Amino acid sequence: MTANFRLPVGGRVNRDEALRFSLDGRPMLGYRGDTLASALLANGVHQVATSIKYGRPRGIMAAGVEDASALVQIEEPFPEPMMSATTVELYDGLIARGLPGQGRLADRPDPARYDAKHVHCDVVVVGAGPAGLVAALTSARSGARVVLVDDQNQAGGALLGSDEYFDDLGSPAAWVHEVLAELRATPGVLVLERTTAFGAYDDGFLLALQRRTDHLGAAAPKDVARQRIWRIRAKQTVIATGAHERPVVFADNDRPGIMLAGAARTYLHRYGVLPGRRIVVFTTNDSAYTAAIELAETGVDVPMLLDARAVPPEGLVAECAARGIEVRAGHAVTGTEGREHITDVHIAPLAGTGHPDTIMCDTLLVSGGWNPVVHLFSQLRGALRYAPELGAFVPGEELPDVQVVGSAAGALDLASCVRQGGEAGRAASEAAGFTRPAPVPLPTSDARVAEAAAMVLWQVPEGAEPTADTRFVDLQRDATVSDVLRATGAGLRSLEHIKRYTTIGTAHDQGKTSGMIAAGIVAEALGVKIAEQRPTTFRPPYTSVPFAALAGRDRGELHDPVRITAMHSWHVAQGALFEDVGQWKRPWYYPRPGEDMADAVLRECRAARESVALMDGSTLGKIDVQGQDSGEFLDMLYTNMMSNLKVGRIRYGVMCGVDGMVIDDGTVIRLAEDRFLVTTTTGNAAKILEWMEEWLQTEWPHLRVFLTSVTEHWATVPLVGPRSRDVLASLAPELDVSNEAFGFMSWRDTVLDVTGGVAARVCRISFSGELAYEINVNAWHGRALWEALMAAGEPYGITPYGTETMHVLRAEKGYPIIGQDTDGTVTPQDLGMSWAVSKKKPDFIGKRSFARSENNRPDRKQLVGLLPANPATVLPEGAQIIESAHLPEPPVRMLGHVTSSYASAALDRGFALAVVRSGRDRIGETLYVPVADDVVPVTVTDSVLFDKEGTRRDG
Amino acid sequence: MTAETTSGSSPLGAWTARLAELAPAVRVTERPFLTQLTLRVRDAQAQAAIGPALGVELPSTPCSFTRGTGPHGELEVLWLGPDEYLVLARPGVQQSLEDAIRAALGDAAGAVVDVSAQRTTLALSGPRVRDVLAHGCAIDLHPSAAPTGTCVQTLLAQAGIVLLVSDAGRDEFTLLVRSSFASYLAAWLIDASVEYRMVPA
Amino acid sequence: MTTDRRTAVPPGADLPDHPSFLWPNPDPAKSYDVVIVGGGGHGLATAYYLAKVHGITNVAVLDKGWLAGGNMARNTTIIRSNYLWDESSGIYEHSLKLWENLEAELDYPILFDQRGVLNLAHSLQDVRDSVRRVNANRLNGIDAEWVDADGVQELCPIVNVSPDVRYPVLGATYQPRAGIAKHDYVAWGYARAAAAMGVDLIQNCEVTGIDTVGGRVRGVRTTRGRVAAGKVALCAAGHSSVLAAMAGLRLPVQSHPLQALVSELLEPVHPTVVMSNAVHVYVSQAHKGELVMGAGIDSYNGYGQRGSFHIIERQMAAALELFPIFARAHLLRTWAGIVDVSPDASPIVGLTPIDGLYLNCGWGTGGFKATPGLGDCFAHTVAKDKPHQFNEPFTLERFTTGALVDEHGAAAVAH
Amino acid sequence: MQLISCPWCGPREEVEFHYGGQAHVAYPDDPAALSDEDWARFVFFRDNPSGPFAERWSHAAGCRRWFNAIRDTRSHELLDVYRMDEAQPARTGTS
Ligand SMILES: Cc1cc2nc3c(=O)[nH]c(=O)nc-3n(C[C@H](O)[C@H](O)[C@H](O)COP(=O)(O)OP(=O)(O)OC[C@H]3O[C@@H](n4cnc5c(N)ncnc54)[C@H](O)[C@@H]3O)c2cc1C
Ligand SMILES: NC(=O)c1ccc[n+]([C@@H]2O[C@H](COP(=O)([O-])OP(=O)(O)OC[C@H]3O[C@@H](n4cnc5c(N)ncnc54)[C@H](O)[C@@H]3O)[C@@H](O)[C@H]2O)c1
Ligand SMILES: Cc1cc2nc3c(=O)[nH]c(=O)nc-3n(C[C@H](O)[C@H](O)[C@H](O)COP(=O)(O)O)c2cc1C
Ligand SMILES: [Zn+2]
Repeated sequence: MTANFRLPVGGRVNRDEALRFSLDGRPMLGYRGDTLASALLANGVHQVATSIKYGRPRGIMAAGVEDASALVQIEEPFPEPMMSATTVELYDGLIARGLPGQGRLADRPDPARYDAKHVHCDVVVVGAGPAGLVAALTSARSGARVVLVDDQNQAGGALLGSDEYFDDLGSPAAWVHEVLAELRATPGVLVLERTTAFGAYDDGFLLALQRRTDHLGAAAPKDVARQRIWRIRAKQTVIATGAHERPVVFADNDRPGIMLAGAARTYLHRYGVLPGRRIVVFTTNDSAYTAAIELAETGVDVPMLLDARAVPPEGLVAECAARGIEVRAGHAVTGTEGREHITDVHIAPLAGTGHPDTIMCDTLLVSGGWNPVVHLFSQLRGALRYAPELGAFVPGEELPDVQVVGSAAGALDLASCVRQGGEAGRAASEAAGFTRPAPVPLPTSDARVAEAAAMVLWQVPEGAEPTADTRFVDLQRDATVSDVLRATGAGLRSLEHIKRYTTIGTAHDQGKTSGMIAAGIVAEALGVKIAEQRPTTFRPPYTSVPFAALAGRDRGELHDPVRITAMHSWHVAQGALFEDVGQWKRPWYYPRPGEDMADAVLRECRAARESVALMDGSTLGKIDVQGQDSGEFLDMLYTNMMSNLKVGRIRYGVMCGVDGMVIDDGTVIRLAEDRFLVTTTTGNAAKILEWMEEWLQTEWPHLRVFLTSVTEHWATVPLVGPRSRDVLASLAPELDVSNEAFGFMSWRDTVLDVTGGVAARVCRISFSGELAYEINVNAWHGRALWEALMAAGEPYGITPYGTETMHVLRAEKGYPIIGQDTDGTVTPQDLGMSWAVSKKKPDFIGKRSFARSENNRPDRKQLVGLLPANPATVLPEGAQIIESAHLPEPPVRMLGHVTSSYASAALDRGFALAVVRSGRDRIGETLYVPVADDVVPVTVTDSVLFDKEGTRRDG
Repeated sequence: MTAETTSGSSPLGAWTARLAELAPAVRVTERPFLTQLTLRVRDAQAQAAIGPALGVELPSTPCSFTRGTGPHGELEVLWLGPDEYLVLARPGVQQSLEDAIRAALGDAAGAVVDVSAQRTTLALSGPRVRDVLAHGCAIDLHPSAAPTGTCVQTLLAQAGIVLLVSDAGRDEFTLLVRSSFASYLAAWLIDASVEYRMVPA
Repeated sequence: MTTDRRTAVPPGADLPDHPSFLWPNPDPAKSYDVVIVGGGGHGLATAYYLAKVHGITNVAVLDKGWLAGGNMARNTTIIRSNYLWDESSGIYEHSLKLWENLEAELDYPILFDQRGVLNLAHSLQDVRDSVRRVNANRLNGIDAEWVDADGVQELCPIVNVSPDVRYPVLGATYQPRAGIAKHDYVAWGYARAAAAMGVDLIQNCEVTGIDTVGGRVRGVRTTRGRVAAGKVALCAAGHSSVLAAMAGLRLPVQSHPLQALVSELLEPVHPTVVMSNAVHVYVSQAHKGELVMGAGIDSYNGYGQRGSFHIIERQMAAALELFPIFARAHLLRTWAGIVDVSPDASPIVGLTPIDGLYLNCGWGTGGFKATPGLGDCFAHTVAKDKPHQFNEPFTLERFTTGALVDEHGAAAVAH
Repeated sequence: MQLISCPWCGPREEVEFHYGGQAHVAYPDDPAALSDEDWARFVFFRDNPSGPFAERWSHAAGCRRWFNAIRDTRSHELLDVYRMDEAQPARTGTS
């Protein structure tokens, strides 16, 4: 197919590189440098999509991000929903489909890579139009570190859509090229093309999305991140984001072939594409004259320019006349004809003399003025001001360290834009501490200057309100003037309500062209001043950002750090299954071939109770507490007394929050008069260290106490079971392991006979009720220790066990697990641990809360054991407990719930721990547990079910 | 029997080969088994007394480290907090170094803790090292902002790290990471370097 | 090809319109029987039930901005009643029952859609907590099920239940009667109905002071003048502390930003609502087709209706772990509300030490679902000067006695 | 994302910090002597102003020090940062 709307020469496309693409199955050709929209126009295609509510044909209305109607679904090389044809760079093999309003997600995984990168600078400049380029170069010449971002594939901004004579260089392109070349050559300058600053945040933080390989299509290298989030931190921010042209609303203003006048210039100059062959122009300001004149000069038939103003600019009118363009002042478009393409426009005088008329054309260009792109400024909470001369909101206050320049600040002529750019560049670099930079000569051009003030016109007034209104305000949401009036008629006054009632501004384009018009129409309808209306909030992102780009590389194995111990690879090699505990991977159980979890756990439990077993306990939190006041400090943090613990001894301790609820538990060992080592649960290690630091630093800074995490310095191996002493003895030649010499709840340092002698700290503690030792070595030796223990224990059938077996063993002994048997509403007393709550200490954290009435209710839930009537039953954890044998109608009174439940090898039956109202008073009673459709009778027992007397722990 | 402290398996022992593949864009090597002691001391006099015992003054400005040679050989002393330092020394001198510091500390409030295995140490260098770090580290590592001698505790991606600018001019950094996070960090570094490996600097 | 497109029914063709009249815009009168401060969902629903159930229509709802422009305009619209404790079950289930008839009651197309909510479990402890909650729900007469990973996939095929992800889905609780509704339709439905019964809805009217005499409330001062009131009911959500302070009351709540976001409109892919506490994300697809998602709360106090972006980035990573299919969906808009979080993640609703001053706050991240139920109960509390049975447990005094209703531990995410 | 100035490390990204709520809430001298109401006030009640707020932060991923800040909760802007051992800076208009 021939590109019959492409001019033979001109534009910035590479005519040597033809690219194949298709829309809705129709194959076409374009060039490198095209957007999908420019390539479609070159092929004479205006209609791209259909609208969401009425299914009306919709075409290409703009040449940039402000386009509200040319929405496509990319199908190949990879499905991507709702892309604007005006911003999709063309590549070979692009297959697109016009969207009927909703996009479609791929049903296969996205193979692309996404990443993020931080960059710091003195000055960030957003927008590489003339204002931004001058600002960036001025700052760069001062020696400042500069980042320049622009969302297009080449710098130049609005200059890309113009062909004025520029300075001595001839063309704007040459000037842009020079500036860019100098920027690129300046050290400390980073120019980011195809990069949209989509969010502006506090303290000079700007987020930008760089599209790095999209324009390469299927040829994109796999290992290069397709898109990158730049996290820019700048001392000074210069916003030079330009302005978006605004349409005027009239009947049937949505037909394909109706386009913004500035966009037509862009298609002409940047892409060498004519939007049509017979073009009518409708404007409220001078800028569209240029489009009319330039198109006529290219040989296009421009029969008429309608200027809504009663008095048009003389000079421009004369220029038009010279090119055969009739200017009709005081006229407006009142309607259009055509289906997939405009065929005629209806025109009429706005006031005064003249007759309605109809003119044939294939393209209608519209200009209703310019909206400064104030999104980022507004995101920074900069107040906006209504500028009546522009009919638009502009920055209305100064923000520290932020400047808005060029058309973004409301300047529409090149001279002001570049002057402001230069001033901002200088001010920014000075504010960042750089001396006066060498000035950048400001370019001049022969662009037509505005002669007459613009007229602000939101919509072409219409007599009677039409039944089926086609005066579209928001093309993407199919929202019309009638919808706006219906909203005001419904009693709505605020633009926020009207936005939500009509959905104007909530689509993919976020109201870039419609928002201002809606505000204007509302003001007219309500008879209020626009200046009194607050525009709806500009929110990030400025243009839409793929989810995957924001997720970046934090996916899969990198989604959240996997924390592992020194013995991890051993567990993996042995086929352990793992449990996630916080970020840690902990061995859950070690199935042997043919075993399921229940089998494996029974076997592991049996080994621990009958012979010897070991587990990897390295994940326990460990905190070194040093300093003269350590005992005093720990006395405040634990419910029990720690200051009277003897050096060489160990004590179990419980910590509560100020509300008196248990938050953690663990052992405290006294290493020296002024030194303790405390352990925390795996999941709470970081939290407890912070908790301790908070009290220490904020409440008791006078205490001479220093906290250091040593969690990962140590590898920790509980060695459990009647034969643990033998195994330890065989590895610890210098240690007297006898009960007399090394009693329960004490610790010893020794050197183990492991790879040439490994220093170890051995603690006699037991979380299983068995004779047990906890062996700690420098983590470098963890693996060696483990292997040595496996070897030394071989004669006894030493068995590695995981967290599940640990849970069973401790539950048989009634030891609670914080977070499993507690849920933030349980006190030490509820756990039956009054013994661990000091009566002597005047105070400790949580103590005062115990005196509250709720803490002294007789029916508090207390930790007890439950034995199902049928020993084979293992209650589900989380089952609720009730009083009656039959399930009554809901609501059913619940007495508590099962917190832990297992099949016990030692007890040869199922058992559970539970928290039950007045539980300890109910010991011996029968209660009931609804399980699926059954109600299971259970006997309430003491929470300690195994070896109540504790005879086993000494071996 | 005496204990051996200079051998064992280091957290990244199994990653050596994969990390080596990142060269020449980025050179990453583990420096395992270094002696690392946390030193806590508030009192200015005590701080001053420790310098001579180490052969190097404690860093007096936040976010910096000092380097020197003393009775225990070459040392680096990292500022980790207003009263917190990390002493980095050659493998195997934990005990003698601790003894020396304790002696210098005297009765002053303070603490010394052997944390040698708490973190492992990586030496990073190469022309793209700043780029790779910038993918996950929000600190400005430009030589003007982070000169030689800088030492920051911060995040690299989702791992806490201590980062030393060992030689800004030669693009040399030292990175300490907690042992349990080391393999995450290694995987992250390898993944972050993908592009730089393809396009040699 | 193009003709094809035209014959198909456009996806937005049959979304319901709003009624052509909503409410008048009266100036504040000198005095009202009841002044409700805050015209969010709660304030409007309270006004509605005051008028409807208790016949009290000399009522004004004062809002400092545009009606229902606070959290009501910004929540992710999840409605469920599967809370852990009996106290919570009471009020949330009461609310859900009202939701089930609300569209007819208000004669407003509120798009209430009982598509079910899945609360995912990713760790063994999540599983225990989930099962516990399911059991408690059932005994309280609330529909709830535990479903395993396959069950999750059946209910929501786009969830990645592969065991290879960082935090695999081990199962979920499922409440079939849970779902979503269109937030501003709900607010406007209540507003229209209340206005029709004579309630004055007054916007741009910020309450700047609360007048009390001898321990009894007399009225409020506003940016539009003084308004006398027999009773004053606070429904200011994120601003509750500020308002309570005007009456000399200190509240145990903290105001935080909570963010949410939407994608562009997409063809239907997500049939239900999925929430995951562990990976901090919750997602549904609204009727027009946009994905509506929320994340964890910003840590700091804030009245700025905006949060920090790293929360959004983290949320996107979490979303993609669960829903790889979302990779190329686009983030269209982000925003934040101000949520008032209480120490036990349960609301505070009831009387205050000041006669005639009533308090409703602390709904934190989850009060949208309570809108009808709270409105009904709070109206009762205001009308009768005594709490309704369902808000009785949610007193301010509980923080003194310790009778908290702690929904942190086991209620999964609280939205 | 904000920059927060640690009194020692200088400006760092917000993600390095943990929020600690209201500052200058001292642990009661003698909790046992407090009424249930007063104790509840200490445990559960904190100021929650819209405007400048003296609050605590910890540089969790950095030097692990707690410090105080005055931040405007409306704009999130940090107005002052000071160490635990420094007095709260006088701020006119601070509530
Ligand atoms: C991002 C986000 C997601 C959420 N997701 C869910 C969810 O999925 N499910 C759920 O159940 N809940 C959710 N919530 C919570 C829910 O939105 C709130 O709990 C609920 O809306 C609060 O009640 P409200 O509607 O009355 O509050 P609001 O709508 O905030 O109403 C309070 C009103 O008080 C006004 N006000 C404040 N101060 C004054 C004053 N001085 N004078 C006059 N007026 C004043 C405000 O302008 C505001 O309109 C979410 C919240 C957020 C922010
Ligand atoms: N004829 C007229 O009436 C008229 C009207 C408006 C502008 N203009 C002309 O347009 C030019 C305006 O110059 P300028 O430099 O102010 O603006 P510009 O429009 O030339 O450049 C702005 C650049 O910023 C980019 N941009 C916008 N938002 C961005 C974001 N968030 N992230 C990254 N890039 C972004 C745009 O794509 C563009 O490239 C002047 O030459 C002026 O005369 C003329
Ligand atoms: C459930 C829900 C769906 C939304 N869908 C859209 C949407 O499709 N497009 C859009 O621009 N905003 C959408 N919003 C966001 C609103 O535009 C707006 O951001 C939000 O109400 C907060 O107001 P603010 O951003 O003006 O402060 C949605 C909000 C909610 C709560
Ligand atoms: Zn710090």
